[in-house]
Amino acid sequence: MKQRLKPGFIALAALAYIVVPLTLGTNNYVMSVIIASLVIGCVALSWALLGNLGGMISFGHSAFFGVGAYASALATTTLGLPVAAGLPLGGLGAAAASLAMLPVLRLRGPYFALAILAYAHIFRIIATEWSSVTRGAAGISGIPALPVVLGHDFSGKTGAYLVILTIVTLFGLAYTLINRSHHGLALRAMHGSEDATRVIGVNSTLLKGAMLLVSAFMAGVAGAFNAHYINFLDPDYAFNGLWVTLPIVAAIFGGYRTIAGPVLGAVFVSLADQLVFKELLPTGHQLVLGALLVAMIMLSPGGLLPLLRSLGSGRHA
Amino acid sequence: MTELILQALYSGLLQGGSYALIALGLALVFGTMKIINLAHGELVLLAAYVAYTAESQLGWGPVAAIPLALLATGMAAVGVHWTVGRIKQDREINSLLLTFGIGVILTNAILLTWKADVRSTSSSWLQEAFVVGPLYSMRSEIIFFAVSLALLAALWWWLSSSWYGRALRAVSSNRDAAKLMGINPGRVELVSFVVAGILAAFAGVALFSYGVIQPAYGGALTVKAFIITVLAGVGSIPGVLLGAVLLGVCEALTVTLASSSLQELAGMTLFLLVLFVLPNGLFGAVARRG
Amino acid sequence: EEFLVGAELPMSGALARVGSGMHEGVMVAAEVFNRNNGKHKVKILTVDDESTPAKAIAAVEKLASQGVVAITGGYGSNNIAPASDAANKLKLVYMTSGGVDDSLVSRGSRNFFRINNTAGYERAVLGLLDEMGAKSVSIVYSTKDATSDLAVSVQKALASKGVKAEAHSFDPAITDFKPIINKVKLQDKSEVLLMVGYENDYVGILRAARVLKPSLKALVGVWSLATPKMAAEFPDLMPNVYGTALLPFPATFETADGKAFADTYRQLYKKEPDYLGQFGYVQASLLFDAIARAADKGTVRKGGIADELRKTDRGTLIGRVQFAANGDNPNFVHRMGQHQDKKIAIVWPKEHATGKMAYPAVPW
Amino acid sequence: MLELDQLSVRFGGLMALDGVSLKAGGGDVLGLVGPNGAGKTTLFNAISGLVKPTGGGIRFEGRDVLRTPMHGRARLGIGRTFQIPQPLHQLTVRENLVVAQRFGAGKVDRARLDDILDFTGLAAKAESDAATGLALTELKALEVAKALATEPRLLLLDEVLAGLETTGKRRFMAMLGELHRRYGVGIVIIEHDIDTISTLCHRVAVLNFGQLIADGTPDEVFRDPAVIKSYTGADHA
Amino acid sequence: MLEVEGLRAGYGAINVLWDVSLAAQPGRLTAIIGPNGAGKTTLLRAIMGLIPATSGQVRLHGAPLGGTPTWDMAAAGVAMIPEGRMIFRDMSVEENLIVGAFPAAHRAHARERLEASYAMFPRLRERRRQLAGALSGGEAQMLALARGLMSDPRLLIVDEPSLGLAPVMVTELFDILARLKREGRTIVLVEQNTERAVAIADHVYLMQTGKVVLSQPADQVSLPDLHRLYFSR
Ligand SMILES: Nc1ncnc2c1ncn2[C@@H]1O[C@H](COP(=O)(O)OP(=O)(O)OP(=O)(O)O)[C@@H](O)[C@H]1O
Ligand SMILES: Nc1ncnc2c1ncn2[C@@H]1O[C@H](COP(=O)(O)OP(=O)(O)OP(=O)(O)O)[C@@H](O)[C@H]1O
Ligand SMILES: [Mg+2]
Ligand SMILES: [Mg+2]
Repeated sequence: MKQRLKPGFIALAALAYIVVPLTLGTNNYVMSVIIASLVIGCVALSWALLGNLGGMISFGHSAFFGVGAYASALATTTLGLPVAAGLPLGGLGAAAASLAMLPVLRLRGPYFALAILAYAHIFRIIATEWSSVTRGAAGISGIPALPVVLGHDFSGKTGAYLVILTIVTLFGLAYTLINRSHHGLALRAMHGSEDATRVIGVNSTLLKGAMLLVSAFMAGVAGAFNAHYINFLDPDYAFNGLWVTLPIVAAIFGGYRTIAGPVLGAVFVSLADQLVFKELLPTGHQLVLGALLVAMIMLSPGGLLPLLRSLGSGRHA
Repeated sequence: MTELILQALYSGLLQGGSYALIALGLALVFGTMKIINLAHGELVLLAAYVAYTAESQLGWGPVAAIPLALLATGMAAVGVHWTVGRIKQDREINSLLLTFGIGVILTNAILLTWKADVRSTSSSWLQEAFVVGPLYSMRSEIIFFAVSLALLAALWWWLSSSWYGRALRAVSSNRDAAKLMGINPGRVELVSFVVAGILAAFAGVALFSYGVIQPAYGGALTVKAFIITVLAGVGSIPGVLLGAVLLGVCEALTVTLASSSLQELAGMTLFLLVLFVLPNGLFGAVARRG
Repeated sequence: EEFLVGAELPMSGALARVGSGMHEGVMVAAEVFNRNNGKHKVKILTVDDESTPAKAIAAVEKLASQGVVAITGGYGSNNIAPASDAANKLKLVYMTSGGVDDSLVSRGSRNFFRINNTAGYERAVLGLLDEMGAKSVSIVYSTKDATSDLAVSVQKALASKGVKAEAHSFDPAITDFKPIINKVKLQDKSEVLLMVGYENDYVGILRAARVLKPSLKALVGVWSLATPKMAAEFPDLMPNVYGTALLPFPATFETADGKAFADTYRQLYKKEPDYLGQFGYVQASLLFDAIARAADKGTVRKGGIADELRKTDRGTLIGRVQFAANGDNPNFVHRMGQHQDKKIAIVWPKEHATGKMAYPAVPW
Repeated sequence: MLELDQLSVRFGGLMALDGVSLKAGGGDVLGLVGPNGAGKTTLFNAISGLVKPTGGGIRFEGRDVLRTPMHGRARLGIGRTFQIPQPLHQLTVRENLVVAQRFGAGKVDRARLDDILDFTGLAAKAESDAATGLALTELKALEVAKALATEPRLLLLDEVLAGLETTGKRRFMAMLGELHRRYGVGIVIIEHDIDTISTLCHRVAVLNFGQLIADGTPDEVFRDPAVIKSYTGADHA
Repeated sequence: MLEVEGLRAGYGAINVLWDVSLAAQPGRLTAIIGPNGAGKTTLLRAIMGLIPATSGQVRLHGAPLGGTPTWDMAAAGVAMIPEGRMIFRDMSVEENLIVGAFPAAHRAHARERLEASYAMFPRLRERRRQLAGALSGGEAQMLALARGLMSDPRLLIVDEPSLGLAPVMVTELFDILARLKREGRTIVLVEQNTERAVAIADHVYLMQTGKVVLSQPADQVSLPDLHRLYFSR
């Protein structure tokens, strides 16, 4: 299985790193849709990691996304740090925010999902009300763009694309490593019964806490990237519910138990929505997206990836 | 100051009643099937828009619109049930995405049908003040508070004492065992969805009578309903009322004693605090371990 | 010659209502322009920005890739800022009336233009309050960007004039306004209630006020309040309420431009025009004129549109419009209307007034 | 060596355990018997940390473990099985054991894992999905295997023999005896069948309504009239 | 009363039962014994329709059941008392019992049968308000048995009822089974406690790896032979 995926992965990477910039690099609009989809994909990956490994379904990933965005935006505007430092700082900021959430680790299922959502709301209100630091509802504009490194301008579409693509790829690899480790095994085992894993010596709270931190970091970096890419931020946008719903849709659509699934799901859903459905139905095009989702769940509940796989094997057989 | 606080408590209580009404359908489906119907807010909104159409096109008052709203949400609920019933694996998570998708469809269908305008009832009778001593409210709030209590009581009785209610809980507890007892899970779940649809219809008409509606509003309704359901403790109907009133009162007091920009903050903080003390909600049962 | 002009507006999401209202005005402007200008034609390409900044940027980029010569639209300063930045990078003129934030014009963008601003709203509100001679004002405002901006500067201005001004901000998510109004009633005891929010907020506030009946002398709001739609839909909430309004209702369009707008609007949309349509119409008309002039000079693709816009000086439905170097319209002053007998009378400023202001007067 | 001192657990109005003092381990096989609902499983739960005692103390190898979290107690060497088997979800049988070994014993030793699979008769099912592909008794065997993989010094077995066919039971008992001999693991086993207990155990403790009513060699205990009455319901010996 | 013919069934791709045929005579107790994993539980699940049969037939009173949904079995007078803890964990003990009388014809008798259940298992009366999920293993087993009897079944299918019961309760259990048989009910019993099962059975089947390997009237069964068969795997 793992062996079979490898050539696929290399082909995909080549496609993403070489073919896409060469063929689409000059089409600003398509590139911006793709970049946006990768941002969603990054959050989707972080969400799926928490769901698949931590066994925790979160409705509040916008909390991490928003905190990451604000952390990096403030670090670069107010403190004047370079953007390259801002991105990891965004991740760390989100991870630090997730420390405040450690008490929710003892909650289960929907209790956990909503507690995180409550944090997202609280963070949004803090960002609105604490205007001396966050500049309140007016938001932060003029956030520095991605820098020029070694003569390569990353603030352009292709540059930004390569940056977010690399971020997503690195996170995907990190996820793979965790997943394949014994810790990954123990984490997945916990879903059925946490007691059962604890009595064999697994410190489940610690492991779950670690996953929350990792997931928060990933979503935070995505938020930070987005802030520097859009150059603008306000509380409603940074903590928007869309940063939860779209990634969830993307992750489950692609197959949230897989690693490539959430990212591919995000790319597929965004491209289909923006490039196809929006053409067909300029307002209310999400209706088609909704219908597609419903059809997907009824036809291939495991997501896009298993569907493709079964189609593929069907053809070979 | 006492007058302010009294009014805040009263407003919070009434607000709680309306929250409870909105949450009830979601709590029912969640409590009996472990399915989070993310399209619930949209069902409520659909009923509200049906009431709007009845008022603006046919000149019917909100109360007269209830049967129409029931028809609309009832059918929509059957639709949701039908799709949820097709899910073969990972029901809990897939139903989440499925109902989310249905919610998206409904939101956009509402947007396309009724446009983005803000709507509310134009009946002035419902908006008149209803005054008891120092306490002020609208007639519509009082009426639907009473409706909310009545529906809560009815639902509570139905779930705890009727055969269907028991069957519902049995199915959610252990599907195979329920079949062995002669219970057809598909059928009782359909009933549960339809009842949730009925509750959504009442909630929608109520919303139209004392509040304003907009197509994008459904998601916020779902979140509110969901928060109350969880605050209550899964499956607890009295918990829904208690949780909703607690939230309403907490919000109203925040407005009065601090600022209304902190209202949401206070509500969410209350929610978290309750969960930290009672991880299974106000009335949630604690399962045996080992 | 036919020119493609982009309209980037929220047609879905939270701002869908205002976005589609403004879009109607833009479409009317195109219709009128194509009918009157024999030489050039414009064609509107619309892309929904779904009320979010990232989609707004993408919308601008999409329009650019389709070959538009300029962009009109945008609603909400927070969507307009990134979208107009993107347009500026692509050297496209961005014309709007949907964002009043001051930061929009302080960025030094050469291609950004707008016909209205916070200052114009503030002047109108303050002028009205001044005329009323209000001694104490309670300001109830939404924590959103544009609303809190306006509310805070009005509060400052009032305070500097020695008027007692209490401000209460509210989260846009709230629905029950009784606790706030009760504070106005029992604590502030103000003469005037100033509401800075959106339609749904006004309805909530006015209902709460009608129930609690604080001893006010007037209720004043800002945009989306003194409109025919509100008069028709909430007949018992609106009487005597003030709000910003460009035109009285029923509208008496005196100028040829105004008549053309109103007739075309009714013809296309089978309803009475409202202020969003008017703003959309004005901004788009000015843009189309500039395009036509630039086309005559052959400078459309060479930055000519921006140059032509800078030379604009025209009387419009919203008054005289000129553009300063930063793209702002320094002449903009809003007018205040009052709901009277299911009609709307302009009551401030004096020179445009169509009726006498009823004061003190409340809806109940 | 496990020492319980006046251990009590209360559920609402019910005293599930009422001042139980008991020593176990130290190379003994201790049988824990008693009528249904006597508190046997609750005793295991308290020892392994699933249930918080309302009173009393627990010491393991001289150390107070009352505040040690569940996973800490497992790492100290207290292994247990669940009366209702709880396989690890989404994992194969082998992976179940890998996790137990890695986290419970702090190492991965493939050879020993294969040993345990053989020992518990699960070798043929090693690659099956643990949660969905096993019959009840296989699940019980997996419970034991998991506990063994953590290399416990004290093993708490909750009705692992119930439901086993006679031959399987014999095999399993032999296995436990061997375990005890080979690794010096102390065993506490809950079991209802008196014959089994008599063959397997050096000592027997009897619980009734949360109280310890007898503690001694099987011969002594099963001659005690109080035990006979509470346990077999018969008045005759 | 119940006839199974050439039944094949399993879980997804895994087939467990290989052409199983057996019959339960009315008013008799039929015991099915066999080593662990032989497919006894699978057989009972297939009879009840909880898992689909891939081939073969189940007949009740001579009429094929083919495709009758599980929930119609109760009204037809068939009850299965499942192994393990298939109780309604988040309902109270009493509610569990009441749900046992769900088929319309039995609802009116729910109260009196409830009393009978409590008389049978006083332990359950003590725990009546408690959530069933908090019961001990043996208590849960009693509850499952009592709940199955709430619909006064003519055909009773029982899967390892003695599992986890203390000796005094096991004796009690077999007394109850004997009484039910005396009342004229048909019983299919899967039991690991071979001696006691054979002692009250009328007919005995031995299953091994998904097949029936022995069918004998109970009085002809010799326990030593039976155990030897077990070994011959
Ligand atoms: N979480 C709980 N809440 C309430 N009561 C409980 C809880 N856990 C156990 N009990 C009760 O405590 C008593 C002891 O239960 P326990 O499981 O320890 O019995 P046991 O001796 O293991 O019985 P069995 O042999 O039937 O398994 C039982 O009556 C049970 O109903
Ligand atoms: N849900 C399932 N999915 C796949 N295989 C299963 C499942 N349940 C049981 N099996 C397999 O089917 C075979 C028969 O299991 P079954 O439970 O019918 O045995 P049994 O005779 O009842 O055994 P026991 O005495 O242990 O209860 C076993 O090999 C088991 O591993
Ligand atoms: Mg027990
Ligand atoms: Mg079995």
